[in-house]
Amino acid sequence: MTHSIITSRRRLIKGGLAAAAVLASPTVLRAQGQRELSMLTWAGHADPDVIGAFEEEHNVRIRAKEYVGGDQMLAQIAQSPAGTYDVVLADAEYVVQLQQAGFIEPLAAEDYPFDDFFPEFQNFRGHWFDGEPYAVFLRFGFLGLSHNRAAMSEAEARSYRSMWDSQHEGRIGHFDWHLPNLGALSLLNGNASPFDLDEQHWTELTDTMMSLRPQVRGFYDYGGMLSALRSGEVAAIPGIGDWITGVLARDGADVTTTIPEEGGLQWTESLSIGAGSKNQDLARTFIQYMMSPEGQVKTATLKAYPAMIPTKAGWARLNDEQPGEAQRQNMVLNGPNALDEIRAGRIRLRELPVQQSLETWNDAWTRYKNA
Amino acid sequence: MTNAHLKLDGLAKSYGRFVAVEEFSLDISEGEFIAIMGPSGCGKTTTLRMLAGLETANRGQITLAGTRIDQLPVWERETPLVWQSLALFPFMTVRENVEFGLKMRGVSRAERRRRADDWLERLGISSYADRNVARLSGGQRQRVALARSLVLEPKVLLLDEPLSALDAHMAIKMQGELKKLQRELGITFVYVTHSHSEAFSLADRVVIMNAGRVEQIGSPQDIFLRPRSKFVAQFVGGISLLEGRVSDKEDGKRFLDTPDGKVRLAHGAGLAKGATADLAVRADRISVTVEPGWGENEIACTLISEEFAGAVVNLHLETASGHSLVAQLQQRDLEQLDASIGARVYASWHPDDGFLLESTRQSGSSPRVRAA
Amino acid sequence: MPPHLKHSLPKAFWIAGLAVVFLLLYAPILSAVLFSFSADRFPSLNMSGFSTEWYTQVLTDRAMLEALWNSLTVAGLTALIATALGFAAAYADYRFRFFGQKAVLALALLPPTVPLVILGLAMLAFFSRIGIAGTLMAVVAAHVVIAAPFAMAICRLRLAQLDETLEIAAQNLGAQPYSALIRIVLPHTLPAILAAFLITFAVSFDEYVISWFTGGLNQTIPVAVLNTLQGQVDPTIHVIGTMSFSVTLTLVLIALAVVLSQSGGAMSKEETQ
Amino acid sequence: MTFPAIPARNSGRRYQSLFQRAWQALWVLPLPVWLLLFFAVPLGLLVAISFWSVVNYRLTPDATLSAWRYVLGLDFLWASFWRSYGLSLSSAVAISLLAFPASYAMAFVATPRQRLILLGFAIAPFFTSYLVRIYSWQVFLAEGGVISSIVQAFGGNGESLLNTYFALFIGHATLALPVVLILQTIALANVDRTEISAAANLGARPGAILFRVILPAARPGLTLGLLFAFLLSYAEFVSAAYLGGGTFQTLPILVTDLVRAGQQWPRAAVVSLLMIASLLVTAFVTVLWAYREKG
Repeated sequence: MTHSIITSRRRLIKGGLAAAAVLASPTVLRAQGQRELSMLTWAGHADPDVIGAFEEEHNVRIRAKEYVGGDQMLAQIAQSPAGTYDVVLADAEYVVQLQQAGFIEPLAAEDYPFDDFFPEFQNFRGHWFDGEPYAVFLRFGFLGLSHNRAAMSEAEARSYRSMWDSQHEGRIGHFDWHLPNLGALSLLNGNASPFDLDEQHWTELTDTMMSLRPQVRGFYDYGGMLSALRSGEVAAIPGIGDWITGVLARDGADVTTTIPEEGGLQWTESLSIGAGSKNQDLARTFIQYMMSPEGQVKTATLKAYPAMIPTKAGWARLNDEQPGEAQRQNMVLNGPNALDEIRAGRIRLRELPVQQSLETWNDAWTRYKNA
Repeated sequence: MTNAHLKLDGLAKSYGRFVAVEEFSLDISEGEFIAIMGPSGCGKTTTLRMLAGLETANRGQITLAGTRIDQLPVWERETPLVWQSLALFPFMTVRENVEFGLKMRGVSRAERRRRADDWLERLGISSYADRNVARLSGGQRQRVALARSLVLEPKVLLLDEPLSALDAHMAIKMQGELKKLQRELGITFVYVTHSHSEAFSLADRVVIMNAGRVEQIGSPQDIFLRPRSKFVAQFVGGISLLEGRVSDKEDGKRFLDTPDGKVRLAHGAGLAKGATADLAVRADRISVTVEPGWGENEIACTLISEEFAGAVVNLHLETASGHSLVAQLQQRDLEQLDASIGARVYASWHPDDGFLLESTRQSGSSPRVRAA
Repeated sequence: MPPHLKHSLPKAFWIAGLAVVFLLLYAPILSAVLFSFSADRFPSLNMSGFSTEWYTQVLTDRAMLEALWNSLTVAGLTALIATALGFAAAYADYRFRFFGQKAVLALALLPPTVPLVILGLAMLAFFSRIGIAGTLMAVVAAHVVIAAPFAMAICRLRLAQLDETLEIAAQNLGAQPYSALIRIVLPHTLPAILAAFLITFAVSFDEYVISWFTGGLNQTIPVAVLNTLQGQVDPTIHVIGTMSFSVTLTLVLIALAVVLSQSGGAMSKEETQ
Repeated sequence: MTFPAIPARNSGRRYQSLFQRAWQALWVLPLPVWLLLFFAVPLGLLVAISFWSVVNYRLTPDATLSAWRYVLGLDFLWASFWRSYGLSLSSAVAISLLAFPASYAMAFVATPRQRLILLGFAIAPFFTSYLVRIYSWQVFLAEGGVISSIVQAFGGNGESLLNTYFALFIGHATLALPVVLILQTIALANVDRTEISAAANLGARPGAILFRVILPAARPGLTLGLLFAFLLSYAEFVSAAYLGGGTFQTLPILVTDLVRAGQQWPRAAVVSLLMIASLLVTAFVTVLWAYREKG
């Protein structure tokens, strides 16, 4: 990342000129007859590296509203006039909520390369309602136990149980969201369907969680986890994955994510078309672009946080272009790969609680934090 | 007065339940110097502010040179005011302050400058013309305030205790200059003050106010020699008051029975027997002796204190009943008196020097005095 | 200054006090400046090298530049409106007695007490209903609400030092109310108006919660920082901090130079005491 | 004889009073109107939302007390409340104490010119993104960060200071310090110098001057500084999340937490209204106390 001073200075000057041009003529920029496509998305997905080529090819300007939490995303879409957002990128759990609240449009199955999906992802749960898809599965990742190798070895990380070790007292961190944390602990409790618990198993789960409280250092958001895990301030964080450790590893930090014996979770991000969008054709074209091999590789190597991708063609292109990254993310075509974990039944989908209400889980989490 | 130049007719102002001015009527002729005085809170400043349009009267009207002005907003009345605080504009030079009113009236730049310089010259402050007003002495600031108002050539100039910020020496000097200016210009001055010396030495007529009411209007001599009410007598000062009941006629003479003895009244006309009355005697008309029997009206007193006031001495006396009397003696007379503090002395005066306060004769009716 | 004024508090105390306070204020800024030139993505004491990479990235990012433009527009308009409204309210409170005077003051001081997360949502809900949600004007409308009380307080404090008779004296000399206001009240209040403009500008320029909710697709700089912090941590955050601090520092230095060069009048009063 | 009364021009008086009213309204009305429109109405909406319900993750107008019942029934609500209150109050007191010597120096020791320069530099950081400054603090407070390295060099154990009350306080101070410095300096600079000289002349020692003359005279301004520090810390949630590591469960964090239970904005609204109410009571009591007359 270190550039020679001269080139970087030249780039800097160029950048400065570009800046001056934009500042001097913001209205000119908007008056080039471009179409605009609005997108409500997690941060990082509107990076020029990802969408630049699409924008150029279709003479379109993608304007992204980046959110920092699914609930803020829902609030934003709920309180804005219908049609404000053409494309919505959301976690699979929120796709269900978006669909129920009527915030997204049904899609036409034939528009998207579902046939090219690995079979596991074709009829993805929570995306199809009455035989119609409401979202297209864009990318996914595994959640296990992320740890700083200096503080917790991979051998230790093979069980969530290690978090209770006395040497890790005050060294366990949490991502501040109830679903992945409770899901991981539910796996530890041996629940085959970690989010489908009867009253007794639910009580056991909250007991397990409460017993972990003395070990906990803090409850973090994205940025907080990065620095806490990197510095070794926390030894391990359950219920997160390569979307944190991959970013840190790329920067040379000695951190990784291990999927413990008890199993891991799968997070999923999907694309939908916002209800009432006036640019549905363009939105469809954009989703098609993101599902194309080119778009798939871009999203797999997203600077903000890397992820695995569901299309075979995408895998092929990634192995072709960036074999190292394909290797790192375990998306190799010939030989054992990430899909084996799913096929071996070690990976469960992260989803909304089935028998309890979402608020029951959230309450338990808030209570845990307050304990 | 048919040729009233400035006419105040039945002005009244109250704030909620507090009556600031009860009813004020006064006709002022052109070029007259009117002083309004009274203790603080008597309504004198409120009256002035109603003239300037800073307060809206609840009742009554004001006419200037035959035109009714009480409905005009402040900025349309031609009644500049010289403020107690002077209210010079701090971020302007002396000249800019003086030119301000002309500028507001749309006078051309050259004309403004000419007239301002003229007045700066006249008041002897032209050498400070470009100075910031913050860097002037009290007397200089006073002159700027005057110049700022006079440059407008008003028919009436209002002054609200304009000399109160100056030291005594400067105040006396300015008094003289003010009087001279007023004579030369022939402008009507309405001057509010609480200083006797300013009011009596400057004004053609003095208005004494108390608690929102006019107590007396008259020339300085009139008020000084013939206070009409107890309040005016006390306010003007140097007057001893004796309270008593009118007694029977004896030998065609009327007497007043006071707790300290019987004193003779000069004229008894119109006084009924048994009526209460206030007798006033000016301090300089009272003689003080160590032995009794020197005068017709004589009261035994105790000498309480001596107060030197230049060539004269004020002796404060107390009667047996606890009443205070004041006698004014020449320095020489005091030396002859040879009485020390606490000594028994006798105060006496000629019956003709005592006068009954007007208010006592109207007892029962309202003490309010309406101006002629 | 007489010695007893200086030494009611021991010298060691206030020297230490000044040192600690300025350390607290400037430590994060110095760190931002330092790490904005770091070659590493994450700040660390053993920096691997020097790089202007992140400056290039910020200056060539169209979204970032638009965010900057949006921020300048919003902060500029907010400062303009909030200062005007704040001055009007301060002047009204100073000059007039009217029904509900206390109520207006109370209403103006209420906004800072409402948690911004929830105020942001309520405003978004309201703005959607009146059809201005997602526009920069909505952000301005909301920012004026939180910024105007500051402007009012600053202007009111300054007006309290203005002799009330001056304005009336001007009217008494024939000035119309508007003319007396322009010639007497405004020159006196001008420093406070400028200060109010700067402060309200800063309040708006640094606000991200309400901007996120009501701005729709129009991103402002702090919203961009928030997104970077939440989704793509890298030293561009430090770059933005460094750049905005440089601009501020320049403005503060210019302001100081201007004020100090003409500090003959108002300031000397105290010095001569 | 007197002048015949000139008939009152009623129209004139009415014109004048109309003009005055319009002129006055021009100054009185703009801010209240703006606040009513863009603040009071959304605030009213907030109150309304606290009575709404959530159907299918969608906020739906309703008239139910369920959000109120739920929030007031939370067993940890009052613990959170008092924790929030206590943390921000102690931060406010600590910030005020910390700022006082510096404000004192600026008010009494510095010449007016120096004071202006110092205040200028004290305000400058206020214009630099608060988020950036909070993020930058992490470098100092984290394990292996500046402070822990220094501690280690002196033989300490170099523990991380993040997720401690100290870190939270640093965050609050970053937010509130400039405001407190300004308010305190103004308050102290406005203390009548002759009062101090009089006290010294009557034989008061430096300590007595500080506690019996300066502090009582500057009380309103100092209290306002304290109140502002409290207000800012109370509603703050960024440093609670970033520097406090979410370990300090305060009300603003509870607000964001409640929303996570599937769009439970009505409950968040209830907590917010509780916060607003407690802030108003605090502000009211403080202001009363600050301007209380002695005796």
